Amino acid sequence: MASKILFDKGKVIAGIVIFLALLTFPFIYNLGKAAPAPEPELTPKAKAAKVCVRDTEYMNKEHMQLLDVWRDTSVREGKRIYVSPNGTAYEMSLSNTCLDCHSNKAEFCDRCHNYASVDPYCWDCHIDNPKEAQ
Amino acid sequence: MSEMPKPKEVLSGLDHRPPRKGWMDTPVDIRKGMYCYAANPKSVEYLGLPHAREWNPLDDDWKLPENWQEILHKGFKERLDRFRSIKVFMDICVRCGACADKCHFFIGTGDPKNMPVLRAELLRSIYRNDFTLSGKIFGKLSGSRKMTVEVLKEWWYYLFQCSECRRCSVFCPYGIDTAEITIFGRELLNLLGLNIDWIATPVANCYRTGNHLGIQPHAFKDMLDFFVEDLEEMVGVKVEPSFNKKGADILFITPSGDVFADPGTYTAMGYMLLFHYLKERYGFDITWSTYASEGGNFGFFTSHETMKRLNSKMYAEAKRLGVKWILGGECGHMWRVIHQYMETMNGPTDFLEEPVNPITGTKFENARSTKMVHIAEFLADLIKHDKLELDKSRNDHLKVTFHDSCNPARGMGLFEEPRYVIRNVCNHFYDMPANTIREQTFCCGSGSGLNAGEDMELRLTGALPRANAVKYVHEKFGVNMLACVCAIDRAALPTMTEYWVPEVDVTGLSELVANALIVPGQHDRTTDLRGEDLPGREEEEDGE
Amino acid sequence: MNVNYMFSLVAVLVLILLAYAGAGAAGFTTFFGVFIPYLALVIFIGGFVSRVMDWARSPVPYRIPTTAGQQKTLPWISYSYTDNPSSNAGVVLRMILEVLLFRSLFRNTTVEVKDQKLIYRLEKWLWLFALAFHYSFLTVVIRHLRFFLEPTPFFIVWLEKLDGFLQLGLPGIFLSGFVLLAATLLLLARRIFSPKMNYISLASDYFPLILIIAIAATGLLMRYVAKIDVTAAKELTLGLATFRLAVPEGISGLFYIHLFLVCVLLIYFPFSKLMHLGGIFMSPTRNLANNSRAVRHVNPWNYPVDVHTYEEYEDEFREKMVEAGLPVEKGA
Amino acid sequence: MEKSRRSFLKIAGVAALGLGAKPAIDVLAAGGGTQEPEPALVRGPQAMTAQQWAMVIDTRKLKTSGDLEPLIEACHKIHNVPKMPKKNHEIKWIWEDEYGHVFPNLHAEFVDESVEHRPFLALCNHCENPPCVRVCPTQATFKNSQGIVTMDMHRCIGCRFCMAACPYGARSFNFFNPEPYIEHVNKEYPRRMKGVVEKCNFCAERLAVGKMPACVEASNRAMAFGDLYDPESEVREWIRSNYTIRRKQNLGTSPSVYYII
Amino acid sequence: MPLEKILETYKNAILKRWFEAVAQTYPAETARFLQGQQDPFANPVGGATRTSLEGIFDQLAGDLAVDMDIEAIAAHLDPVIRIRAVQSFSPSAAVGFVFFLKKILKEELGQESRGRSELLNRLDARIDDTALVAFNIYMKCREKVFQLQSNEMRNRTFSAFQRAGLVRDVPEDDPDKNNPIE
Repeated sequence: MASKILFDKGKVIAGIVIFLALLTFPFIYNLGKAAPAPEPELTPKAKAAKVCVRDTEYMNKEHMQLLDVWRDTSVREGKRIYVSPNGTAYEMSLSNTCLDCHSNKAEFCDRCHNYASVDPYCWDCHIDNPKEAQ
Repeated sequence: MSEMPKPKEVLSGLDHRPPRKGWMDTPVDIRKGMYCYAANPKSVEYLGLPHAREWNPLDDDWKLPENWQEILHKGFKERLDRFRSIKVFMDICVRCGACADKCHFFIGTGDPKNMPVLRAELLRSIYRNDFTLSGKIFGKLSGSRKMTVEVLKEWWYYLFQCSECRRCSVFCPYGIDTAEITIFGRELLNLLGLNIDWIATPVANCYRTGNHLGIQPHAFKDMLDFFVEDLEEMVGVKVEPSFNKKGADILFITPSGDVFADPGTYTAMGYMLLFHYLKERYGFDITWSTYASEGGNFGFFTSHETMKRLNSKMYAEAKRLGVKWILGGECGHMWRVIHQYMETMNGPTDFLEEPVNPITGTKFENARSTKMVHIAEFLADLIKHDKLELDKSRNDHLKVTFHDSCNPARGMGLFEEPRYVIRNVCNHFYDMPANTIREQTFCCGSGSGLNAGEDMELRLTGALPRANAVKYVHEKFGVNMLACVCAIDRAALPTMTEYWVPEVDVTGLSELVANALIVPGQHDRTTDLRGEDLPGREEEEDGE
Repeated sequence: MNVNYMFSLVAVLVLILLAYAGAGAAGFTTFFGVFIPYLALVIFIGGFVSRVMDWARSPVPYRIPTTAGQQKTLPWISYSYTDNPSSNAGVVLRMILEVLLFRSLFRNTTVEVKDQKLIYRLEKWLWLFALAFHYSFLTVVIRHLRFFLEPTPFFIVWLEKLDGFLQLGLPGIFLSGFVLLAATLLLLARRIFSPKMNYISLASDYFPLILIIAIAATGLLMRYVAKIDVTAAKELTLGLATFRLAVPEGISGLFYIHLFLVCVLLIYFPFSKLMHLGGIFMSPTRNLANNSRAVRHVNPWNYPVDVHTYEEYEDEFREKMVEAGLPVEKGA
Repeated sequence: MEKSRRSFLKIAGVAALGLGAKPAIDVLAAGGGTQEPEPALVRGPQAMTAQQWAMVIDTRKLKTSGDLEPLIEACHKIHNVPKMPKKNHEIKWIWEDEYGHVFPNLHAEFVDESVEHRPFLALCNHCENPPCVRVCPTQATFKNSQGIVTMDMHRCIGCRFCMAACPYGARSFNFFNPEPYIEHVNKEYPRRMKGVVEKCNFCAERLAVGKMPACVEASNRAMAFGDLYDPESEVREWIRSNYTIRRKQNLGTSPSVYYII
Repeated sequence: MPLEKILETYKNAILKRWFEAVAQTYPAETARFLQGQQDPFANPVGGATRTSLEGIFDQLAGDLAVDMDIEAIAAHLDPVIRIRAVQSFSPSAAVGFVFFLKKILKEELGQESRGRSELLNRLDARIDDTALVAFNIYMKCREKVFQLQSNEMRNRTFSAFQRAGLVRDVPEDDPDKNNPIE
């Protein structure tokens, strides 16, 4: 008696609707939104510098690791100078080196961080834009 | 056991280790003492069930019908369409192993195929092969296999080593119920005439005469009359049970085991004394039926259809006699059938009244549709409202523990009522350890039609976990009486205790109540219902 | 050596190589990045729904809850509201406990006799592993929504904060990923090393476990070791969710392996025991109230059966009944 | 394309090898440019070093609160130390205190009046045997190679064990986000967040670029600063030629701040 | 050191191996369960076996100068044999575990047993005696099983027949007492 009807129809359908709603949530949530991958914007100063402390591909993936190494060595070992592979020396300071060039947090940092839903607490202490008041 | 073991296997147990093989590669070994005899063809035939024949489980040839595989496949398919439980249970087991060591047969026999998960896998392996895509593509890797005579024999052997007690189901995260799977598997086996005699013959008898033993109406009455004499001697009052009485208040149905086998007979005498008391004191009229003289329903162990056929008598008789509602005696699977199946199968029950206890005025709300009340519920209500005069001290020589029978426990939830009754009729009550009672209760090892003589080893090993807990309270508190609310328990547990804990005897709830009951007009009772002297009361009588 | 888990292990390795060869060496990134995920989603949704519908096409003829507590009877006996529910509300609670807390697995207790006293201990390893596995998996899945939603909604941000509360390491460690890997490894070890579990386990038990282990491992590798370009990855995944397909350059092959394994899991899901996700809601021993005697349950295929009627009975035994003084319907 | 293909192969290799392949992972962790020379992490050229930085305060030259004020101000200003409105929320790196509090074990009923009413500067003593370092569960507080007891704010979990351990009360806890209470933010030095402990760091950031600590610089030679183990240093010179005491010396923490009375 | 003392020191190691060996007489999956599950109510077979083996060992390793207490040995043997008598063991397998002890003793005692052959022989003889007692108990249990079978059969039918008036009381002097059914 292979039946075509559903038993407990109401409950089963309700369950399936909930299941589908959960699964299709991303499609509905994003409906009509174009959300292209963000391009970090460079300040004139950064543009002029052409290179960061390391190459862009490395910075893209590893900047957090680099900053981690920086903060550790400067705070704990007292070494405060970073000589990059190409021989340029930089002060290992988020406030005074990184944010000096990339003083546009909203356009440079936040875009990607927001996009990737990463919320580091660097700026709780390190100043957003050291030069902005001057 | 018949084979002579090789010397190496006997003494070098230290080195000897059977080669590790998967369960599918281990053929079934039907062992003496672990199986029941094949169904008597006459019984199968009487019920009109298919493929009645003489066959022997130990023979190679089971004389199967030619198209037996087709029959099974069709039967399987039909049942998948009828029972969501089977379909879901076939699909969702993750083999987490939670059930594996919860089965009393696994614990007692040590046979790994008695792990509930494997018992179900025996059927699932065929399900995957016959009904799923992955089974067809991946074959053995997906855990599927083809149906062969070997597999069929394995099914038969292990499906009749399950007492449908549902203990594993309590622990399963998805509630997969091995009882459901066993019921289903046995239904399939019955399509091929592969029942056991300890089920088939009682079913045939019950169908014809109303009870398992095939006791004919006049003999049934004779037996109760026999109890009347006993009661007159021991209590000093003449009880007058009524039979097939039209217009009685209620119809009473209990398993016939209580009528013909000790110690169930004492429980039956307990009922009779109680009904006499209610009649004398409150004019409450309860009648017995010879037509529906069986509460137990071995059809439940055969197929849903057979269960329904046997069960139909209860409502038919209640309707014919015009009673208000039905009172049910102490029985295990009888109550699973009444509670979870009866009204669905043979209802609706508009010819009966919603059960009310006229003595206390209590409405049995939980039974308002099925209109059948458990005697423990009834007794608890009477005692709570102080409607029974009781002399607890008459049970003082007993130290009682209570065995929760599987079906009322896990198919109903009857835990407090019997304990309440026992506490009110006995002064010494001790529960067994918590993981062996209530919803975790261990089976007597003989349920679901396995209470035969020939599978004694199976029953004794299956009862070991229960016996072990009884032994504990016996040693710790001196418990000497095991109370229960199930006729199979009363039939099986005395054998079990005699082997494992000989100092402990078995009783029904109503027997304990009747022992304590002060019946109007009784003489000084010096014995219990078993005719045994009550310690401390026998001296006066000695003078005679 | 057990053919069941060796097969599963090899199968997962082959899948990894397939994704590596396909998306990496051969450069079929669109196939692996767009086509397969859509296919997987369609099969998953279609398969899941059809399986549930298939179950629903079979009725529940009898009300057969497993009662694991005192029934509701006389008003003065307190009953077990969730373990033996008598109402739909109780059933809902029971299901919640079952689905969210694995109530039944939590029943495992063990007793020891010490100095004539019983000591009960909870035996909860299975419960703990299972709970750890399911919850960490759920957390990981929800966290991954950040790749499919723009802007990332607040609840995911909260969940990430909670999951990363230890603020260890860089990138900040999400506990759930490690718990997931650890729990699946333990569940696998249990299957391999416990003879009891080994005996009952099939290839279809090992395969999903090993697959999930591989998914967790590749995920952890991408986050902590061989980092990928997250922005590019999100561009691809968000593209899937907005139907603006884009396969950016320079996404690591590890990403495609991870994505492919997830797709395989989704495709495998509806045809396997993983359907217990849906099945647990359909289990008649858990999702019904124990009120069978109070409310009649209807069986849609209840068909009439042969019965032995009273008339037939009396006809056979009338003489003996009359002789014994039993009342009869028709005069003898 | 060539490059990404190569890195792809490596990554796939790691995936196949599983998590156990430490060497392969190390190669990967170094990023794409294995041919490039390793970056170097070094001290700055003007950095001053010492085995154990120490300070001597000539209390004779700092007679009034007015003398101390600019020193404290100099420190707190460059380190973004907030001015909390409530006394018990106060954050302080260097502060003024009375004789009896600073030297409780030297206190007697009758003492030199000039000493008794003189205000004393108190700050972290940068002990050679610092109890606060021992109790820190995350090693946020540590003693660096120059003998400075300093803090790695990134690691502080706010458990405040160090505050309980410090006998000098040199540590303050941020019960609130300090930002609104900082008058002029020095953007070259980080702020702190709610829930961390802070204290004087002997101006480690200034020493690294060859500058003396801010308070010393502002003290108009009322304070000396230098390496305690360099016999030629100014601190040793001052200690040699004056009677100095240290705070709670009997506790055995061996403070590096000396007071000329 | 007297042999009894040595046995005392090795007791735990010997018992552990003995129990393992007995557990190995079950299928592998079951063996692990018997050894692993400590709850005597969830694992009555393992629990009873463990207790029995220890009791037997204590008797065996008691004062070797006097005769072994057969009654006590029997009391300790009873629970484990009672179980094995109804499990699917051949009679030899059901009682043969007693002999496992011989091999385990030899291996465990090793060097210690040198020069004590007389006492060791006596220990050996005790093990043989124990095995014989075990066989007696086994037979008693088997007889009990058969007796239970026939009792049940009789109880079920006899009382029913009796109450149905189908049984005629046997006169006191009737020689054919064993066949009460007409």
